[in-house]
Amino acid sequence: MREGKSKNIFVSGAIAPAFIADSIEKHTVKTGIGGHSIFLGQVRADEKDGHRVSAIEYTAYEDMANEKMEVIREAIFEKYPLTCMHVYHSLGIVKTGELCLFVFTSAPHRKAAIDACEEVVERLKAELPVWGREVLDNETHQWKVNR
Amino acid sequence: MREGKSKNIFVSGAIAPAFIADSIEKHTVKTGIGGHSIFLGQVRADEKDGHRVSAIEYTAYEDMANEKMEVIREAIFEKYPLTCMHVYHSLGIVKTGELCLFVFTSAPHRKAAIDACEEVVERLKAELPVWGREVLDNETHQWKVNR
Amino acid sequence: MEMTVLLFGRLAEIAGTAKLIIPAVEDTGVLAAVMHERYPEMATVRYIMAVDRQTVTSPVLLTAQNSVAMLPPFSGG
Amino acid sequence: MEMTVLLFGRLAEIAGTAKLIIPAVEDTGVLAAVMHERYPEMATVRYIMAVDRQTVTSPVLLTAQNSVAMLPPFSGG
Repeated sequence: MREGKSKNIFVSGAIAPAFIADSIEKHTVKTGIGGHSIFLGQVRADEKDGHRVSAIEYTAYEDMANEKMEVIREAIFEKYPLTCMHVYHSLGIVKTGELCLFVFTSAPHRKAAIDACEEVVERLKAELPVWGREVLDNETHQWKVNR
Repeated sequence: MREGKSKNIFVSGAIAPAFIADSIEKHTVKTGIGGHSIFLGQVRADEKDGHRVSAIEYTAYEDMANEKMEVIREAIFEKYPLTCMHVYHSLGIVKTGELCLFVFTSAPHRKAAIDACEEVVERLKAELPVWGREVLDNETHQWKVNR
Repeated sequence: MEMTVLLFGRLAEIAGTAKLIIPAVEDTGVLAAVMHERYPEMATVRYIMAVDRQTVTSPVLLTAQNSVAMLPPFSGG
Repeated sequence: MEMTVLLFGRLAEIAGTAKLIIPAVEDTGVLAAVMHERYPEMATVRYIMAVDRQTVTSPVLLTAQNSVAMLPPFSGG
């Protein structure tokens, strides 16, 4: 993996539904596609010690995360007959109810798109150096723990 | 299952990306959701005996399909801890590159949303009385076969 | 007494209509025989029957009140 | 000779900065010891080190050219 060659998966703030619609729309011309699988992460208003999460502030080791994502992308394309794959992750503040992750896989047949999407979600949660700082409604915060 | 009580899953023609964006947007207020899984079926320009599919025309036994979908919905909600689930299927002509199926599941945690979405897609393809008539670019047609 | 038979997909194409009114028959087995006689091509097509929107796998008794449908293999999605 | 250490998540919070310039050390083991001495709270935090954007699980030699980072458990998505 050469440095500086990776796509940038990060976007500032929440991912807008209109952005997702645009991404979907762009695949109309790829008439070999039969199925798309999409995963969206949404910030949940969890309760922590009696206080409610009002937002998550994401930071990342961006260069490393983009390089890691490229490794994952190559492994996924080797494993599944995909037509394409797109991943976007928020940085900065994302409020509860807003979207922080958008994984989008497309393939001629549904099985590849569905399996690849799930695997990408699992791998990126485990492997990408990204951190979520949960902002609570009493102005304190705590670091998110993935389960 | 009482007759006439089922939701109608059918929409006329292709499913627009903007409609999908609207559906996603509506979930912003459901702050208990942590993940959404979406499957989209797209009409593929398959080659059949030297001719290319230019569209699929869908017909359905609508009352039966909606009742069956209600049975599937109840089974899925019993099996997975979901927040909500939406299914839309096209009727009539859907051109290649356009979307004919939209399955959308949401849950507090990703696993339930992802597994439920996949199971709904598999079940509806096997169990809903819907038929696709592939229109070929030489004006002939043939009946679609699910694999 | 008459009964209505709904036809879908290729079966509707063979019959040239999605809805047939035929003299009432006693069960789904007889119905199949009647249909095959009227539309011999139907005997060559794979299909199942639904009575009141439930698929049936063995012959069931019919009354004119039942809604009967002939369903080729599904191909939605 | 100096080296740069990138800090993330809770570790950046403990140090009050996301980037530290420290006198060069010979390997990641010594770096951890230096950091724990400077910020005792770091010794109580779970983290891994990355050298040139690759995580390392046992101590590796360092030069000032390496980019070193200390990474708490990931929690993206």
